[in-house]
Amino acid sequence: MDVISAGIAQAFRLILSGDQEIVGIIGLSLFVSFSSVILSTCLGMPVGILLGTHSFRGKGVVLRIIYTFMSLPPVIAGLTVFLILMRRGPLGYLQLNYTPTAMIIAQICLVTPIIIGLIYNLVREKAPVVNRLGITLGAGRLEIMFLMIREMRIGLTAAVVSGFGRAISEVGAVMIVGGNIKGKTRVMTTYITELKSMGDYSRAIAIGIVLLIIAFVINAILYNFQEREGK
Amino acid sequence: MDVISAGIAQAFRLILSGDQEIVGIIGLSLFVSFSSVILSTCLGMPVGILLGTHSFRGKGVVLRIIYTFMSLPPVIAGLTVFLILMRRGPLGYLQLNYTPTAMIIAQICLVTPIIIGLIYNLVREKAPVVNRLGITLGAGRLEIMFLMIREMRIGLTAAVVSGFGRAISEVGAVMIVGGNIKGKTRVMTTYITELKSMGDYSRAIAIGIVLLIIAFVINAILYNFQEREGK
Amino acid sequence: GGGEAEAPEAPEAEGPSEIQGKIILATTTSTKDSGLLDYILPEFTYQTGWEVDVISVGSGEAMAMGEAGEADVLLVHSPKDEAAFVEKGHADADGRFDVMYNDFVIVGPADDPAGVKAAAASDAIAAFTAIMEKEATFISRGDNSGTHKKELSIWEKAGLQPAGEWYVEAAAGMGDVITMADEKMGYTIADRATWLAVGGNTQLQIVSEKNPSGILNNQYGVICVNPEKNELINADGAKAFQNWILSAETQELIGTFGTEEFGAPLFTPNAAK
Amino acid sequence: MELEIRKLVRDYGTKRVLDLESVTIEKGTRTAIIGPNGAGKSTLLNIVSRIDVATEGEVVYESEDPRLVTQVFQQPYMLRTSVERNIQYPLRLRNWPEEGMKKRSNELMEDLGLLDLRHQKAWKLSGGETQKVALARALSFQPSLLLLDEPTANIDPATTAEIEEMLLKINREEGTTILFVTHNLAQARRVCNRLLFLDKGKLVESGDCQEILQNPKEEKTRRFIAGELLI
Amino acid sequence: MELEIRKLVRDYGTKRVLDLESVTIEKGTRTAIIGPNGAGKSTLLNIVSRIDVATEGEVVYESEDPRLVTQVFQQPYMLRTSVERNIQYPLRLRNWPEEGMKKRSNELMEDLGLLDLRHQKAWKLSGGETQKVALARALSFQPSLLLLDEPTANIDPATTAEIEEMLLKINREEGTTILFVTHNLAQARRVCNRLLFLDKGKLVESGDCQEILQNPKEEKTRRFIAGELLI
Ligand SMILES: Nc1ncnc2c1ncn2[C@@H]1O[C@H](COP(=O)(O)OP(=O)(O)OP(=O)(O)O)[C@@H](O)[C@H]1O
Ligand SMILES: Nc1ncnc2c1ncn2[C@@H]1O[C@H](COP(=O)(O)OP(=O)(O)OP(=O)(O)O)[C@@H](O)[C@H]1O
Ligand SMILES: [Mg+2]
Ligand SMILES: [Mg+2]
Repeated sequence: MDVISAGIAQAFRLILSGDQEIVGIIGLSLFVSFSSVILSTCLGMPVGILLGTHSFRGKGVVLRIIYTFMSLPPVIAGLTVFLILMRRGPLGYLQLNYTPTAMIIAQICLVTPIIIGLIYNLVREKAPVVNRLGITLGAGRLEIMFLMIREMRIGLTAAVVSGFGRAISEVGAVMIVGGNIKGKTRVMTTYITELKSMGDYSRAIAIGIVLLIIAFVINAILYNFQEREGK
Repeated sequence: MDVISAGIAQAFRLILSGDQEIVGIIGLSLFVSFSSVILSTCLGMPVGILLGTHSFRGKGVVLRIIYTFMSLPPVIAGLTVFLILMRRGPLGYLQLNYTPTAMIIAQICLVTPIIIGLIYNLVREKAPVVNRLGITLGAGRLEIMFLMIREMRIGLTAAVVSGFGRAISEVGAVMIVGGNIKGKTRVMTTYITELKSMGDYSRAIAIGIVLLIIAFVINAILYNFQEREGK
Repeated sequence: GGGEAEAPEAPEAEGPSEIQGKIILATTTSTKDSGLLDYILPEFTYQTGWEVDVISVGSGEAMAMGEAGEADVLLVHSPKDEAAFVEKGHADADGRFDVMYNDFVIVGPADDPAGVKAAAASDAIAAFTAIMEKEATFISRGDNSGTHKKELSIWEKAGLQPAGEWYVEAAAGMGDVITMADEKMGYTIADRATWLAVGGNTQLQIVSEKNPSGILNNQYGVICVNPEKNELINADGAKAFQNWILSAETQELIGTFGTEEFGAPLFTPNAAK
Repeated sequence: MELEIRKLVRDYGTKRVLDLESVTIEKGTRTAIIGPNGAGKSTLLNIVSRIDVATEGEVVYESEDPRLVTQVFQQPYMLRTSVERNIQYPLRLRNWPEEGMKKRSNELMEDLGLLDLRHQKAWKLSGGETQKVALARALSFQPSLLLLDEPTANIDPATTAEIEEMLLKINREEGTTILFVTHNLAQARRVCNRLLFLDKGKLVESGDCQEILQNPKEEKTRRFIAGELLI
Repeated sequence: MELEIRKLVRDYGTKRVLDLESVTIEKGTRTAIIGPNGAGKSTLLNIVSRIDVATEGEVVYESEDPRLVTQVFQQPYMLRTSVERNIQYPLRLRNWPEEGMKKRSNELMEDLGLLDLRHQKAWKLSGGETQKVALARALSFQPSLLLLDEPTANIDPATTAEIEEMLLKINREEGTTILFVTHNLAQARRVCNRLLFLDKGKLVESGDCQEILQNPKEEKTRRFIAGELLI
């Protein structure tokens, strides 16, 4: 318990100190997670909405596969991306392993199914109503998609927040493809793991708390936005 | 890529071989994840529904905190539980570290906020309608809760499935509190990590595929159940 | 390994070299977690202009990466496997070089239930035998890491086959295993660098160390990966690293690391001159 | 006295949608609540049925038991199950035996022409069918106070006549007190003996139904009734 | 000819809810669709407005442009924005200038007595207010074919008269074709010049509105009209 309280105290000291290295690590964490969540959202939101509004043969199987990939272990996602990007791999010539780009790609593999699954589940009930309204008022396919997004923005935001939570807290994938290289690919979670393996528990917890504080601030911003829009 | 296809082939060989050790590892994974998801659901479902149906002072803050804990890094969850359960920690006398019980506790910390957050988000829109119907037909508080669960079973199932996906794919927390002890606390994800650190990529991928197949089967069962009920 | 030792080209001491690219160094967690690489690598980059991406993994994985041509140069501590690695032609023409060593220590609970400290304070084989006789809890790395291989070789030399409730195979990192030994009040074998970093938080103590036969030595070697594996391997950078780490100046630098924090150096340089 | 409305006020934000002086509803009466759109009629019913709370004032009931009050909504919510089970739900809450439930629901389905639809999914019914099921569900447990919000708005003329007949019958035979929102003045005339006329949240006039419809005292009521003559 | 319905069949599972012979709707006519609950009236409108698809048969339109057809639903969905923006939404889709939208929506709000509610949250309106907004929204872009599903069911008598007036006016001035589902035969008589009588998915009778209501040829129609006399 002393370790935990020491960690809490240290967390605040860290934040106030403005240590360059820590700032860089936090910045990279945010950059990687935001990038992967934004790209996953661009991919997953239309797919989730289309699944929620359209019926087609084999839809059941597609859904089952998407739900399955919500259980994809980060280590496997990381390893697969690593093997594809490795020098001998099919995309080796791009030399992406051990770069933030590879980390973003690996996180996209993890986050996209989550976003699709959650959005599908959210959209399914309300979508038909919005859909038929859009059609009768003369909205085209794309316009209906935007209408859905606007009408369900609160729920969609929450789905994206879940995806963000997954991305920023995940370590298995970014560790493998990023390699936790100091000053290059070290993010908060890989740093926590390193600190932990060096037995520096209180600093590990301090970084964990910093991560939660950042998540809290981001959630608070989105939540305030929801508050204003919703109700 | 050879590694990936080798991994796929090996996955099927593993499944067919019925290797005792692998069976034990899979069994423990399922036991730990199911236990933690069931307990998290028992905790999280009522809380999520109550948050979705009731207004009270400070609700905004509570929600923000729950959303924040959806970003809790598994390593931090594991470390915190570990420090509390360690020999010199406050609950050390229970001697739970390095047991499946500790793994379940750590996963509950990870999964409960996810289940609460998703359920809250799901329930929010539909709950008022069900709530007022229940009241006018003479349902008590508990009966209304059951009614909500029944009316939103598809969405709730999906929330629980998300929680299960998180639990079964997670490695950071179970590694710390479980220790990946052969025959005792080794689960699929810790085994994957071990294989990867030994450079045995194809076997790591094979276990990853086994994990996904299991997740697929579980999803298919739940999905079929939904299919029959829904539509 | 080959005994070739080219004099490293001493760079002009006037200023930093231009950055000319990067190499990937696959190494074990102990070299990185101990802080050694952070201590010495800036000098390398300064002198040669090669940046180093340090990927710290288990020795097993580091060599798998070498075999796949994913790393340019390896710094590992599993001499038997390293020999096999060179044998199979995964190394470049020069092969493997000793770089430095530190040592393993056997640690155990403060009350030392197997009485190792009294009976075998500097005899690893006797220590293991005592632990097995008493069936005192022993935590094994169980992950084919360099440390695990070392542990297995000691059991082998002792002619013992550990098994049973008391022998816990936890395939986890060194720090985790030390923590687990502390929690389970058992024994384990650890490299000194990790022990110095993690052991302070535990109630464990060293029960056996500095075996005169050198059985507890932890020898590190450097290997350049065979550049024919693929065209992306940075053979020049790797060779520059190898030459640099074997150079007299760097060896001296390694010999000073850790004196400030722990009062004694963590690694003993022993590059074949 | 069935209930007494004591100076009821309901604000939504800064908007005062209800501001009633005290009114008593006698036991066994059939009271029509009429008034323009947005007058606060539904709001009043919601407060009486306890699904909304007044900002100021209160409703005092003769009976303590809230399970004797029920309401049929303007847009009824159908439980995600069959028509029959929807109707039986309140009985199930009251632990009726299977036999009794079957008998009662058959009776009601027969009266309302729902027998053919008994095994249909209730949430896929047509507008009028939905309203009939909601009515049957509310009547199933013989409430002592029945609140109806435009119950025949979507129902065809012949069925409307039957429903009116039915309401008069349960009022006569079981003494059920009825509070009835309608825009159909002819219907109010046929069914009710008391009348409340609301406008902009205020109680403009109350008294005997036939009398007010023939000789409204207030100018507002007069104009409203004249409105019907336009159509 | 505005549109031609060619032998339309609609099945839900094994249930045939619509099975019409061919009918032509002439341009500029005002057609009432009447029939008992569950006759298939809403289903017919939905197929005509393209939000549902026929199992067999088709609808042929004079104009190719689907954006000239619109529908007001029995339970209208309000976009999660203000009343004013709901009404302007179809115009926004059609890229009207801000000025023109303002003018048009003001016109409509004035006509329907919605000016006071313009900045209200549209999804919190009363039943009748909701229906008025839905009507204004549908009329905003001057459709050539207007489908109405019981548009005045929840509207007070005075406003009902105004709406009927309005429909006659747009039909007269703009030649808008109107298809009008209603249970109110008097309203059909006042507003329409053509009539379709549906029962159990079949077209029982069609022709001049006044004529059929006075002298129904079919027994079923006769009985239905007699039903109104009961009330
Ligand atoms: N949740 C809410 N938030 C804000 N305003 C509301 C809310 N609910 C109702 N209102 C407003 O309160 C007023 C009264 O609503 P109510 O539903 O009681 O009217 P009503 O008399 O039933 O009308 P109608 O005949 O159209 O159903 C309306 O102007 C409505 O817009
Ligand atoms: N999605 C659906 N699945 C199954 N049955 C349906 C579905 N939609 C409608 N039905 C059935 O089809 C029949 C016709 O429905 P429709 O809504 O067209 O009736 P309607 O004539 O508009 O009735 P009302 O006057 O009550 O609104 C009804 O019996 C209804 O239960
Ligand atoms: Mg109302
Ligand atoms: Mg209908």
